[in-house]
Amino acid sequence: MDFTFNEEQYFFQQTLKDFLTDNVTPASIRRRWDSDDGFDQDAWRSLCELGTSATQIPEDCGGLGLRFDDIIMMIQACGQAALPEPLVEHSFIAAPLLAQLHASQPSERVADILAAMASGEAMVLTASMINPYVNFAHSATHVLLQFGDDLHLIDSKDCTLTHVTSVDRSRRLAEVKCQPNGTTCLTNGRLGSELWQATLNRGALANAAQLLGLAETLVQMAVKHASDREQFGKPVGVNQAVKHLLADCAVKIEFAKPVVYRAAYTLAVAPNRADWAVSHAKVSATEAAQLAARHCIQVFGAMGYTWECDVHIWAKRVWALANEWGDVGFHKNRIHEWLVQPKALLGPEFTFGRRNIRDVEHID
Amino acid sequence: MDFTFNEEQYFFQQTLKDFLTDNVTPASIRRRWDSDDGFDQDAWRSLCELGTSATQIPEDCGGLGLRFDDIIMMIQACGQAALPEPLVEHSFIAAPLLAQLHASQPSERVADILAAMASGEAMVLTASMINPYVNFAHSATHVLLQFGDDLHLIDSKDCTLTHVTSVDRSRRLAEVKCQPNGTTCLTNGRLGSELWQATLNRGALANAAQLLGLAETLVQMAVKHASDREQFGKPVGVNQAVKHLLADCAVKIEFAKPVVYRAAYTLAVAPNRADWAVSHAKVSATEAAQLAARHCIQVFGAMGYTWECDVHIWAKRVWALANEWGDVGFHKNRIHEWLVQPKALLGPEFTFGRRNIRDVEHID
Amino acid sequence: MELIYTPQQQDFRMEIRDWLREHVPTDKLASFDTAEGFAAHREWEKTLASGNWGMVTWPEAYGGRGCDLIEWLIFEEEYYRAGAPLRVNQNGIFLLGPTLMEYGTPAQKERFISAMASGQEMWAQGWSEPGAGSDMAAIRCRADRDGDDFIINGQKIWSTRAVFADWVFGLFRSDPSSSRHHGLSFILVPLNAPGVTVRPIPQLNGLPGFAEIFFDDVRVSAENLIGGEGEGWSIAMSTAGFERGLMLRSPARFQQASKKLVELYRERRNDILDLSIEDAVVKCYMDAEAYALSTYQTASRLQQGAKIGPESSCNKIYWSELDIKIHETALSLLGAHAEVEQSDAPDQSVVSAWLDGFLFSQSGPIYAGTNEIQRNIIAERLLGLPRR
Amino acid sequence: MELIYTPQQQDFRMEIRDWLREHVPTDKLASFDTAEGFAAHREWEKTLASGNWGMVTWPEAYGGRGCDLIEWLIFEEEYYRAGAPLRVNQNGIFLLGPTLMEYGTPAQKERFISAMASGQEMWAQGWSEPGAGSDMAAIRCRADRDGDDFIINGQKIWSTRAVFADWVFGLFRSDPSSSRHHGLSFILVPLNAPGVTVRPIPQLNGLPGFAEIFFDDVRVSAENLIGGEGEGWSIAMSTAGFERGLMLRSPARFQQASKKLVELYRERRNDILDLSIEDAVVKCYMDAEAYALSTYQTASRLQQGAKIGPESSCNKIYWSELDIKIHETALSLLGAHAEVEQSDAPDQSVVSAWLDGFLFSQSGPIYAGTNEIQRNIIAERLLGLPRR
Repeated sequence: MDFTFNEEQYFFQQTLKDFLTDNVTPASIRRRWDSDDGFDQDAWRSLCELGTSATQIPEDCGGLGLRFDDIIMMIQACGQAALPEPLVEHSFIAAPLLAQLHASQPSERVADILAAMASGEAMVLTASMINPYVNFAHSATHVLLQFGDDLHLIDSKDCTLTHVTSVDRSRRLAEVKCQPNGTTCLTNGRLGSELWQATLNRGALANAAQLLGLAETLVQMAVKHASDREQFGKPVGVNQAVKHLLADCAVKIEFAKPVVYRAAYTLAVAPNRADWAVSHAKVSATEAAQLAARHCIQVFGAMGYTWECDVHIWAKRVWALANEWGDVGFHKNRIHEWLVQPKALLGPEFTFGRRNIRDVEHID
Repeated sequence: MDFTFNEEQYFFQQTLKDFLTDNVTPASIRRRWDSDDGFDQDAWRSLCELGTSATQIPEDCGGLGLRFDDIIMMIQACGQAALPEPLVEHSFIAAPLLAQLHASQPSERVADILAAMASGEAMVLTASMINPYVNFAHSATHVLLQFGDDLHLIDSKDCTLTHVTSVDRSRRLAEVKCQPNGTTCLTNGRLGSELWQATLNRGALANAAQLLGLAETLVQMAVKHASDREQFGKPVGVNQAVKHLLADCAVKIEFAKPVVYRAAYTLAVAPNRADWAVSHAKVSATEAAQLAARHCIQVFGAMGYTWECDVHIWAKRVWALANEWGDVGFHKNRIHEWLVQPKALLGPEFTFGRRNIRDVEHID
Repeated sequence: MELIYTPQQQDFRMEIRDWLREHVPTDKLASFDTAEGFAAHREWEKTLASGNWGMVTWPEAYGGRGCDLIEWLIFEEEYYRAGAPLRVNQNGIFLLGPTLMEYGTPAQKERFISAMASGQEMWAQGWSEPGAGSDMAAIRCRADRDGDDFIINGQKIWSTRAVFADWVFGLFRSDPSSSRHHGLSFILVPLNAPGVTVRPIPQLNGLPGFAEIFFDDVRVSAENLIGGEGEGWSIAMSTAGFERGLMLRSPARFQQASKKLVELYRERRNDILDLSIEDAVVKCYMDAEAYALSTYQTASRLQQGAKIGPESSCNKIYWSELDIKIHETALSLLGAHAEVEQSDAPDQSVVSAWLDGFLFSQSGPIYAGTNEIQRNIIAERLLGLPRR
Repeated sequence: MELIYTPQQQDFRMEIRDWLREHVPTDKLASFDTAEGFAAHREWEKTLASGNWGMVTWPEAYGGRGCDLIEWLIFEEEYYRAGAPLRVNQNGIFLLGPTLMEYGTPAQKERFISAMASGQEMWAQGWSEPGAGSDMAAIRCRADRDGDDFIINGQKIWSTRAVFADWVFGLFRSDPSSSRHHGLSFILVPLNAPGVTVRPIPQLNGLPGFAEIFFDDVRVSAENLIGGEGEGWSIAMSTAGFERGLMLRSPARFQQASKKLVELYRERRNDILDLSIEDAVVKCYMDAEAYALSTYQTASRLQQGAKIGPESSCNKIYWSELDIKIHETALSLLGAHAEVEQSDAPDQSVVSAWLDGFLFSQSGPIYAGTNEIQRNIIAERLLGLPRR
């Protein structure tokens, strides 16, 4: 039993964080907003060169073959920076979907696309039925389409995109329409169903980790503002009301973290038994981030309500990611359904599941 | 359209308030706790002499024939004082039930009991099916029993009481068992059903008004404590955190008041159409009072957690009254059921109901 | 207590209802934070004025109808029921108007109130300055007396509607040796005066809902001074009282929004929703109604001669938190579609309206005195807790 | 990261489980705030000690088992799972014990820790004084040095368990010329010493869970001084760190309570319930689990040599609010029966337990530093906001 990250995991996170701090600034994000496609090719290329796109790709396809708990803090770092490019969608959602397929049912076609993803040659996004829109579909080379239990790999030039405008200008959403057929189908049936279930969970958890990162940055920004900005001759942060607004955010964030990390571990070791852990993570991180957005705007006062102030770059991302890959209602309902089952194993000894307990009498 | 009380209504309230301030002190309440029956005969006699027991009794039965909105602030005053004696149950719940019966179906028997209630000779309590227990049943001369739609008047010596201990020592609860029969039955059928429905509403609203009064006193006590008690060389009340705890209570109380008063008016003029107004009042007042109890204990600190400090006299009354005459769930569900009806008249013009609007197209 | 409208009040309601049915534009106007939308809303103000509906509580002499507060509430109820456009001149009619009515000279009333009620002149407010947000007394913008004029220099910020408005009212330091809330004057300044520069500030939705105003030797006549020189603070406090108090956010606004929320909920309640959604919908509807009841109670009291006190701070907290709650709940009901600002979907206007309302609701706990400051006021002035 | 127990840890769990199955009393013991219940709980402590389960993290030499923190968590999980009695000596084992382990002399450890672990000596704490609740540095209770003794005079209040305990530990002013947190000493005092008077203070449920202690020329040996004279403050702060930190409220307590809440909810969910109840039940279960996960994370970090920092203030807020929420939700489920403390009904023990737990939960946000003070600490020490 060891609930800590190792040095390598911290190193991955720190490397990405350093890159993002230097390269993805509020100013550069605003430049993307003013551009047609919202996409910074240089940043994308650098991120791929950094190896981020290879982390979840098996070693035999030219990747690093890392586990989901190895990279969860990297996703958190993407949230901290409010990175617009769909690195999370490509590297941490689409790639592990194909990697999981490849592990069950190896094929040259999948190996090739995985290798192209690792190098950054291909950019692959996921069109799951739970999401009405795909972010940055116009920049992708391929789309992984859910069609019932089927999994299709579709060339993006065979897709029709209907663009919609998100409240978060960093997101470029489109409805994706295309004609899946026998040649585009990678798998289906029980395996397809399992892959999509695991993908929903990875997507939800990836959003949870980003929300956690977004919340952290929002609180940092508010702390800095409250320390610098003076009213009535003192920094506004000396007011207990301001302190407590931010302390409440800190408490929520502190207790969402281990929930997110536990879910990452569960997805890594038992992807088919991760529903509860993932839903818990999505709900906790969303609530923490929504509170942080609200309180951070409040601490900034009128400035927090302006376009010029950078707070809304993060706040709007929170409002958008909250509802992707299942909103809070979807995830709370999954937990509720489980809790009301008489066979659910509840109680302090089951924190880490039944496989840890020898004399379980009930079987679920 | 006039949403103010008149001088007479204020006078009734003030008279009762003055009496209670002088006679029902925390010390005298604690003396009741130590007594066998928890009942102060002298206080009861004085309250009846003051005319409080006659307010809801028709003039032709020796009462004052006041409306429910005339006396709603008197009920609030009972809450402010945390009065243990069942004045509310006798004068403002049992009496209007019999008065309403008498108005629809006059009888000598009911006139006699109403007259006896007005003078204080009889003490009548209500055993509604919504409440598992009757408060102070052992002190009553009669019990009004709900049995389906039937309304029975039963001599208390024909009742079997099973006492239970409430967390609020001022309350003396018992399950009441008795044998209703043809001679005890006052009415039944449609009228019985209407009477019990109106009684449930009066009971719920009476609790709401008491909860409002309890909340007011709790906040007053906390304000006094926070102004007097010093920590770190200053009154604890200078801390913004303490201020905001109590300000939040004040906001809830301020907005529960008009809701309670509106319900009292509705019960007076349209007792059969008062469900929504009453449930709204019960929910709002309960939430205000529960918040006041929580925050008041918090402001008092460790003292607020002791038996010696008077805070719990009020706080425990809050916790008890919250669930009598329908808990918050019961009342929220009534509102929810109404809101989801397609024919419900919603919107700003219907604040005071449809009878105020001429061109209502829908009929409910 | 008599919670029923008189026949006259019912007639009045039907009169407004009929008039609005005929006059409210069928298509939603563009936001008044765009040039096009501002012009359209200005036209609407003129239309309202043509029916003497500009500000019903004002005397007929100023284009009003001499209505009492209950009639005003009825007007507002019908106004929101009809889905009529937002009031682009709210700074004028709800804030400056009542101030002029109390402190203006007959000439000032004549000059400004009528133009306001008739939809001719639109107003911005100029309270805050950089470095003086919640601390309104830290004003540095100067108005130096020069004969019959003032020369104004300095800067205002968070001035709502200033981008397209004609005039601004605000506080200026007329006594250069004064500090804090002494030596301030309440002055009206035309925004087209030489030396005035307006820099739009886009808000959360990208539109310039407020602005910075720079004053560079701006000369205004002392006829534009409201009340006495140096009396600005107490006059402004009374204006702020109006803002927090009865009229800024009429209950009908939230009742209409909560009605729409209930309708949205009825449509979607068979979907998989947040477990807390039923509770939130019921709470929003109840709270909007409670706010209406409270306002009727206050209006009744005021009609009997009472004054608005610190309980107006309770109002500000209540409606601003209610507004957020209503819109958050609506976005929960919309789920993954909630983030879409524009699309070609047929029900997009519903989604956009909720989203824009949600963004706007974020400002509620901040402006007109943050809710933290309101809680201090409640604690100290309503409850009597020690100041320090 | 490896969130699976080792075979040794699984064996350890089974060993505790078997032992508890045999030894936990079948009938619930009376409250340890009664004389009878205190005696029964003292007996239970002795039973625990007989199996070397008194405090598993302590060295074997002191009656412990030299367990690490993960094993301690496993022990706690099984302890609450088994419904074993509350620990009457928690002041000793969770607060004073770790303090002695860090600051005690070998002789003191020998003298006090073994007696604590073996269930022989029960401890009360003596932090607060009248007029110094949250302001712990305002201590006036004196300990004047007199040769090899201290003479203690003054008063302590809110001393938990003091009514029936054997000893009290606390802070006393040993330098009469000092002020605030200087010149304080951490001293152990036997409650049967001449000059000690204990006045019980009944708490919300009527039972004397704490007391005032009056010291009138009480003579104690300087052997009872922990650490150096005048070093009391920093030692006490470290004790308070334990209190807020890992060990005071083990997550298993809340996980067990939230499990019971889910069971109560399953039984009653077809009744008419508060619309928010589903949400509340789910939230309670999630939050209890989050608290457990957070504790495992902290325990893992500490095992790798990290120290508990200001995040322990987050713990205090989290578990105390969770405890209130769990019990409020349970009372909602019980409806009109929730207020009943005693009756002859067959399921009364369930109702009473929830009600008593609810009353107790009210103290959570107050003791061991109010949650307001914890929020200050988080804001200033964890987030770095300016102090004043």
